Amino acid sequence: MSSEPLLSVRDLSVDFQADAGVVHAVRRVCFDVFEGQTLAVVGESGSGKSVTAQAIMGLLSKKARVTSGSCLFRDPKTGITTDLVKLDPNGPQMRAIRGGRIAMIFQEPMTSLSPVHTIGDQVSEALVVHTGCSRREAEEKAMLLFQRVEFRNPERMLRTYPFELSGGMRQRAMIAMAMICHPALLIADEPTTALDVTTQAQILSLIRDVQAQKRMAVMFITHDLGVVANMADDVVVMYRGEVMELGGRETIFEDPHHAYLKALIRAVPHFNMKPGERLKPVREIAVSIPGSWKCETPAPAAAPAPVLKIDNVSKSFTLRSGMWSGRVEKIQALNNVSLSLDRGATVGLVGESGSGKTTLSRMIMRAPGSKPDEGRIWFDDGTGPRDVFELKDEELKAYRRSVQFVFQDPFSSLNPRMTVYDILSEPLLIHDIGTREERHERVKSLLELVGLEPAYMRRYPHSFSGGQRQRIGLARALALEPSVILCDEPTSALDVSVQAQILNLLKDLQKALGVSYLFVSHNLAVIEYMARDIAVMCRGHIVEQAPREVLFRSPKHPYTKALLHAIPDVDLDHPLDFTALKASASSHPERWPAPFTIAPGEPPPLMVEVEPRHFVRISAVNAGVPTGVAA
Amino acid sequence: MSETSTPHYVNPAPFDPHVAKPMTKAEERFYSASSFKLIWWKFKQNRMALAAGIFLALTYLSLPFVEVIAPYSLGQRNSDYLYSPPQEVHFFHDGKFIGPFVYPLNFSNRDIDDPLFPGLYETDRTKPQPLRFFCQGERYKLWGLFYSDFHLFCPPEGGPAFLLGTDKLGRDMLSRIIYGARISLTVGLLGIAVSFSIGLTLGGLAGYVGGILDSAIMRLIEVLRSLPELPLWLALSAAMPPNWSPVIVFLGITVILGLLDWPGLAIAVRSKLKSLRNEDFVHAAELMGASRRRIIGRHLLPNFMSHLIASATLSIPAMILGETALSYLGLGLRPPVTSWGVLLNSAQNLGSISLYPWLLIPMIPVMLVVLAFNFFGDGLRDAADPYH
Amino acid sequence: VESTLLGPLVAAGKLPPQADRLPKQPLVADMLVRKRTIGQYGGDMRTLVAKPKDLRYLTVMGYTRLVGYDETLNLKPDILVDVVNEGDRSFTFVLREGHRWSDGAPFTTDDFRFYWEEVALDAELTPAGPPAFMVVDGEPPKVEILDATHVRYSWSHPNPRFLPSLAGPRPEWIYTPVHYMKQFHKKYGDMAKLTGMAKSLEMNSWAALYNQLDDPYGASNPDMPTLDPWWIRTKAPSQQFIFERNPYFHRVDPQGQQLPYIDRIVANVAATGLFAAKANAGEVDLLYRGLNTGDIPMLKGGEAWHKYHTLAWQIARGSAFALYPNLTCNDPVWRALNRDVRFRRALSLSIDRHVLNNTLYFRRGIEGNNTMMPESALHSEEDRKAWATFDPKLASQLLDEAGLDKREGSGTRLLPDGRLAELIVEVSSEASDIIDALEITSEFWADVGIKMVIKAEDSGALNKRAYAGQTVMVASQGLDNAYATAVMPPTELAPLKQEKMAWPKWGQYAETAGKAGEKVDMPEAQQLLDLYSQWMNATTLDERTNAWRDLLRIHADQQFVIGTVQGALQPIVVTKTIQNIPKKAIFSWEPTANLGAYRVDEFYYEQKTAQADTAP
Amino acid sequence: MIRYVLRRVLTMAVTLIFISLLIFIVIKLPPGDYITNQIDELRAQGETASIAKAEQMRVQYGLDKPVLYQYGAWIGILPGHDGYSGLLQGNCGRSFEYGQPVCTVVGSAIGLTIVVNLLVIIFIHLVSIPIAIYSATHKNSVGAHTVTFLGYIGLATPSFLLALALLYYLNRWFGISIGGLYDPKYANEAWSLNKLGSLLSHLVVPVVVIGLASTAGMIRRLRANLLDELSKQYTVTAKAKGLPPGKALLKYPFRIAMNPFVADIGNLLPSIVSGSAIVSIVLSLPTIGPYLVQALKSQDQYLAGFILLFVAFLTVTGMFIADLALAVLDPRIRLGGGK
Ligand SMILES: Nc1ncnc2c1ncn2[C@@H]1O[C@H](COP(=O)(O)OP(=O)(O)OP(=O)(O)O)[C@@H](O)[C@H]1O
Ligand SMILES: Nc1ncnc2c1ncn2[C@@H]1O[C@H](COP(=O)(O)OP(=O)(O)OP(=O)(O)O)[C@@H](O)[C@H]1O
Ligand SMILES: [Mg+2]
Ligand SMILES: [Mg+2]
Repeated sequence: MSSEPLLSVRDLSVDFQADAGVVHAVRRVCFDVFEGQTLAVVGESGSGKSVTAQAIMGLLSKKARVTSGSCLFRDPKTGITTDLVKLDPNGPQMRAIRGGRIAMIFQEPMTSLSPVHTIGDQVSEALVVHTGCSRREAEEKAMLLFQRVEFRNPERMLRTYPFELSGGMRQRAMIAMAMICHPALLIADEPTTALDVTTQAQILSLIRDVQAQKRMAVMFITHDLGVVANMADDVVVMYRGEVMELGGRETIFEDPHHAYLKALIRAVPHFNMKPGERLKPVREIAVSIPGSWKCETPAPAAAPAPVLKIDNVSKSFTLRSGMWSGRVEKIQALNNVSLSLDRGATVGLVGESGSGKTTLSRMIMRAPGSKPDEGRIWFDDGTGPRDVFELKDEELKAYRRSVQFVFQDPFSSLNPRMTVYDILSEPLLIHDIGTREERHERVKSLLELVGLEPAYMRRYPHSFSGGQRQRIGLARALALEPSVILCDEPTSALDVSVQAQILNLLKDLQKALGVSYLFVSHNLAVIEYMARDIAVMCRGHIVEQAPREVLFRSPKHPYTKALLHAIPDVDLDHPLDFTALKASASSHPERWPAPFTIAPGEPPPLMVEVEPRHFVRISAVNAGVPTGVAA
Repeated sequence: MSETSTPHYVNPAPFDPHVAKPMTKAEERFYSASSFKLIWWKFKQNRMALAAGIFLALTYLSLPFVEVIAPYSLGQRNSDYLYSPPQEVHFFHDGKFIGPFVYPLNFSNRDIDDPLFPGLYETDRTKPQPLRFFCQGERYKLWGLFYSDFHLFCPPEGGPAFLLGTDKLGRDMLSRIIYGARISLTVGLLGIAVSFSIGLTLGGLAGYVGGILDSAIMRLIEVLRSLPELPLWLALSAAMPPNWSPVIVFLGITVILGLLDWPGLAIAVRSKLKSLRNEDFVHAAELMGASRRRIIGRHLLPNFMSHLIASATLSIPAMILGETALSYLGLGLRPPVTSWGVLLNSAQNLGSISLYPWLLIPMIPVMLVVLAFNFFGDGLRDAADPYH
Repeated sequence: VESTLLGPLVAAGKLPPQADRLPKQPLVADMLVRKRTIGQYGGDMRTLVAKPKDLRYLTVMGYTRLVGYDETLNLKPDILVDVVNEGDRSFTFVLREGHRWSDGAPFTTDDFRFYWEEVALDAELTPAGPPAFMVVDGEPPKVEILDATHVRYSWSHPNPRFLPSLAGPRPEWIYTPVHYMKQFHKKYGDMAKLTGMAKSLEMNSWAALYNQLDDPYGASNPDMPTLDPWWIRTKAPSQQFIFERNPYFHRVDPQGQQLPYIDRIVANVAATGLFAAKANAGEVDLLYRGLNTGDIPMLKGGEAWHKYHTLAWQIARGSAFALYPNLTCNDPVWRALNRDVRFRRALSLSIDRHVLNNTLYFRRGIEGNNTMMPESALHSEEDRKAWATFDPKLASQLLDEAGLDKREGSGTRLLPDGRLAELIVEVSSEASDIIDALEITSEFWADVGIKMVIKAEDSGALNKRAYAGQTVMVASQGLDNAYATAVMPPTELAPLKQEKMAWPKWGQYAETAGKAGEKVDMPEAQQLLDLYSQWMNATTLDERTNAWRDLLRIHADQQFVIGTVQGALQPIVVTKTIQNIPKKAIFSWEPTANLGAYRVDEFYYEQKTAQADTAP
Repeated sequence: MIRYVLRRVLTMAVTLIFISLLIFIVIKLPPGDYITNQIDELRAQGETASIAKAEQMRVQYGLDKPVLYQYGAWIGILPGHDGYSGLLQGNCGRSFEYGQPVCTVVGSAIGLTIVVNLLVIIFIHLVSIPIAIYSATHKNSVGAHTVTFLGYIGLATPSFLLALALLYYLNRWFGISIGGLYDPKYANEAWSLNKLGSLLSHLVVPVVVIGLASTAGMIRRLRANLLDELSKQYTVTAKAKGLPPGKALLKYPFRIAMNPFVADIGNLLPSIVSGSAIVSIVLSLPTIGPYLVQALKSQDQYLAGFILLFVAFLTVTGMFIADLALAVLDPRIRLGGGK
């Protein structure tokens, strides 16, 4: 290990010239990143992690100014040290470093990719620019990488457009884009938030492999302390733009000093929580639900019928393979999925990235282009079930009001031309609720609920951090006090403390108002904390479904098992076994052991109840042998 | 591998998770302002745009009072001063400041041998003639209601003041330009209003709703686009009732121009909306139950605002000058109605380029207005741009 | 001496020498009498046309007629060597012996016979029968071919229109190159071939084909031989049309040199809007079309850079700007007013012609009625002044008397039926100078309580509206021929033509022999008709002169057409090196055929190289 | 995709037929026909002699038949004066004015029109794209304001005036002859280097005059769209990859900003023919525009109809191409509205 750091950030401060005054996003931050090592950056949402990364890359927005400090980068190839802050951000020197020597994985993969260029083009481009190799070679390399980031059909991926991909897939494309040039320093801004734990483990191991081979340094921004425990050599803890605590992994986890860090570690959800135990955020928000909040009394929680019933839905997408060829490729995004959501209950949905979770939620929302090929979705507001896709006019409007959706990608779901106030008051306007003043009040209280300052009301979405945007999206969903909320990864961009705050809020709302949640998340601890029933999805199938305790206690399906294995633990004594993970073929239905095997061409697999309310999907060929399922 | 020598650093500052920094007065004001105010504040910071806005506001406000502002009336001729060049306004005579004045023009003898060559005007530098301000001049009827003879400024006693020269009939160009503003600045806006409202609505529907509606609108556009405008105009000019006043005729034509003009805009709107309608934030609005109108108006079009503002500011000169092209086809405004287009139209000959360049002066107000609209539009665009 | 163009051909034996090409008795131009100089051969004369159709104006300029006017308006034989006129009833034409068409074929009385028998009398080619000027009271002429050089046309009644028509700017061709046209006639040609040809040109009959090819006026057929000084060598469509000298032209200068002097006329196609600019840039050698009085200063200005003169000729027009109250308009109230002589006189008296003259015509016009020019033998100062002074008081009084004695608040008079006296004056939108004049006139009329509404429109639309009786008043130019002599038919002064905006319906009636339009039902107008037939039947020049004078007097008194200022100027741009063009002259369509009567074939370039680009 | 194209081609055909009917009706809208116009003109010039001949033509060419019948004969679904010979039979009809088949009349003009207008289009794009990019990336700089101002001069000057002034000064300073496509002295000469040079020098004015009118528009709109795209996150991504600024700009934001302009191809094609009509008339360019206006004014119906139908054909094709191009450029737009 060389004693000289690869990147040395000293006294870095960044200000934003916002409309209402100066925002000090980063204040006198210092840290070092060493060759072949990983520096994890953790901290509160909005604490300046991404801004620091942008400052290093010279990609700050025009409104931002580096007011002090330096970022000394020593290129291991040439040994030359440059101060990145002093370089012309568009000059050739900076360009050579950017992408080639320092690469970055952006926090929001959706908006970071150009919508009109293929993934292959965008990924291989960096290689062409920096190494001058041919297009063909670059695509070849890209394909290899695609394989390593777990794309099933790497060749196809060259020709797909971002909008055809699931959130996780886009994120993996970003990772491939950053890694393709073998940079000396990789800045990864929450690179695995949209990934299920098994895929996440693969990515982490990929990073570690490269790190080991090429002595790549990694600056890893994340909220997942489990990931930190598994990956980091050093850890920086940030809070409101300042470094709170900095040290080696062991020091940080075993000997935390700062009050914030201690509180942070305390806020991590874990698997052995007692029923009814609450998470402990750094700041608890007293969720006072004012009486005026509710316009209607909640439907009686005791109503037996489920609010939502999904009945054997299937959905496939047609992918175009080139402009002119008549050949079409079909992707089966959902396959005979059935699910029901009781009033006032939470169903957790976990599963592989790209397994159809978002597609399912969008279908429930009756989003454009999401009509199921088969099957129906029933909604019951207490007056009897109704087919969602047959709702019209007033009924539809009422449905839109009672069922809300939290988008997986917060940024793209916020209109860039609307201020936070406009965004949050829009649902109220649409449904004609309240006077101007009342709406103003409501927006203010919504912001407080999700832990944002009301002062943010007049800012535009682009001027927020990832986690802040996510909370805006959540606040918007809450604005209409819906009876059902479909949360597609609502806390993936939040640090554990704010996450705890939000989860507690959702629980409180459920208790007070009888809201039902369909909760999609990759974070199994969060699912465990929130959900009563959990469904596990893989490749468009629900492979296992059971009450929370049952699932975690006795998973039956090999995929579920793999998933549970891949959870990174905060405990330093339980590191992930990357080699074992790599060997497992958890997400290949054809390779699942006997009763679970789903081979193409076979009759559709069946759902079998192995114990009360515990369902597992097994191949129709073995339908008769549910007992063969080992615990 | 994890044996690092990284020193353990702990921030020594006291930590209280609950302190929120208090808002300053200015911030307070900012956060409680309406979006409109925000845009206005941002707009105000752009000096160029502000100046343009003020200029436009003043121009439009002055339109009802052109009779007061113009020193001469619209048709007033002075047959002793045909094609008189502009008279300069001076302030100092013999080195003495005596306020704004002009030197009288004298028609120097036309060349007797060649009476056809235009006469030359000589400035008599001995007799300064001060301009009069807030004075009594020619009588006029304001707004068709009452008579007055009050003018902002008048020519001096005993001589003319043609600050921008005269035309072939000896009419004061300055006054004609001032009068011309009335029609040029108002009628065109109407056409833009018509074309924009149709273009945005139909283009928006085609782009957002798609399907059959889209093809129907596109076919309509195809037909309209292929419909020859030229013969339509020719047919129209024959069909216009003769006793319609030329202003009404022109008004009608502008409306028709607007009616024919929308497809271009509609196509641009449609193509942009087609790609925007799949954005998540549009879906988000849909899933909240927003109406089509709201989605198009609040979510889609604002994201296309820059293009729209640019198009609108570009249509202004097109409308002001549209008549010059139309008059080739026997349409458009004709004397005695006066607009900038008419003035320029009558200047469209070599004579005004080679001998009487001041007849081209109406281009300057056109330019000014066009640039003002342009800067104003830019300012608006920037003020509405969250990234700016 | 052979011309530059033909010399080589003669030398090569492709063309007989000049002496053999001329008729036995060529027309010797009296150039010396007219103080012209003997010229030299050579040069291209560049001019402009707006479209191929306008090539006919070059035919006009060539002015080669059976009989034609000279500069002083004497009617003289030109192609003919002599005409024997017996009381306007019988005309014997004597051809020049040895006269040849431009392709060398002899020009004989057979060419007259062919036209008369096979064209004029052929129902397919000329369905309407022989042209109107050859028909007197429905009677066609008796045509006798006396020998190869003598042909006689005779009627039982006098036909005083016959010779003037033949001398018109747009001549009546009563002869045709039989040797060329014969092949297209069904009687002589191969019918199958003819229909095939017609079809390939998308025409459906031999007659259409024949009529299309027989176009001596439009100069659209380079194959058709001509007698003119130049003949067209280019076929449309083209951007440049070239006329070359006719090797067999019949005129010679006093030294015996065959005319014309100038070898070629090069007519470039350009937009009318650019004519003035191109003239200003010295890109033409001779141009008058498309140039207006108002362009003169600008053209003069260009003389400083390019070597040309701007001549300004008096236009032989009754009035540069005249108003035509429609005596046959549909609106009964306006019709009654228009027919009220007090109304017409009042309108005339309220116009301050001096202002118009000062403002629009460089103060050089002659103020007064729409009547003959002072240069004309028929001119009378009284006719010019009658009811044409500026007397708004009298005008007001007359209007009151005419029943317009009530006024609305703003001072505009009310019509007898209570409508506002809003007089719509229609004008062709191309006539910008007339629109200017109208604008000024509207002020004068406003002073006496008549509100003028100017309606400028496409001239085609304007004509249509006028013929349908929809116009109340039209503004246009005055008499086309204000430089008339008594031998010229006074057609313009009597209600005979529907295109005269004072009486379109009466004109229609006369033109269609009563099938359309309205019969003249106003005594004063009937008087005009009577005077016209008096002229037609007159046997002496005196009688004709009297008829003319009476017609002019009645016009002045009745103000059928309200004239204002006479003597607009026609700018003519001509390269400095062109000689023999008069500095001052009278310009008209009829009788001078624009420049035709001034014999363009006698113009020449001072030096042979002079026609090269004149840019400094 | 192929089915989509086929379907579009079919609808195109239907639209064209509909348009052709519309065109014919519009042409026939003004009262009277070519012959009446001709007669009016003859009469106005006192050429009464030719009137009867003209009348004869009316019957010959079926102008006395009802409008719909004339339409049918023109298209070729009804027998005309020489049987079924209409557009469908490949017969464009005859121009009354020129006395020649329409194709002969406009044939040479179409070629020139395309040359002139292609040059105009190239001029517009060559001038406006760099300026737009410059003024978007150097927002509010003096340079950007200056080019904006220059662009607006073209916009705020009536094209005829601009043309005249340019002609006048080009003639005065460089001796370039006024109007036309080349110096008249080359009119009947074969193509040579000199003639080509003359052609090029004469094309300056029309190209600049026609082009300037649209350049400002293109600059402003492109700039506006670019400014929007420049603030998008994917532009940052491109920068983060280390792309040179020029490439990053052209490949990403510029390409998306061009979308509305690609959609406008439908407009570009027909403007090749009709857009410059008035300027062409003014400058006496032998392009198709003047023919069209002249034909319309004199109601030379088959000539006008053919040109208009040609324009319509270009419009429809242009819109089709635009649709395809847009789908290629922007995969978010799926063809066939397939939902
Ligand atoms: N353009 C901007 N204008 C004003 N403030 C900004 C702008 N961009 C970021 N900020 C503010 O800077 C602070 C730091 O943002 P940053 O994106 O670095 O947070 P983060 O640590 O990455 O948070 P997260 O974990 O939620 O992504 C936030 O409070 C944010 O609101
Ligand atoms: N518009 C589309 N066109 C084509 N394919 C699509 C489209 N949307 C989704 N898919 C495909 O459907 C599958 C399921 O996508 P979905 O977004 O539901 O995954 P997900 O479970 O939400 O994954 P993640 O956790 O990564 O967000 C993916 O393979 C994706 O490529
Ligand atoms: Mg961040
Ligand atoms: Mg998803």
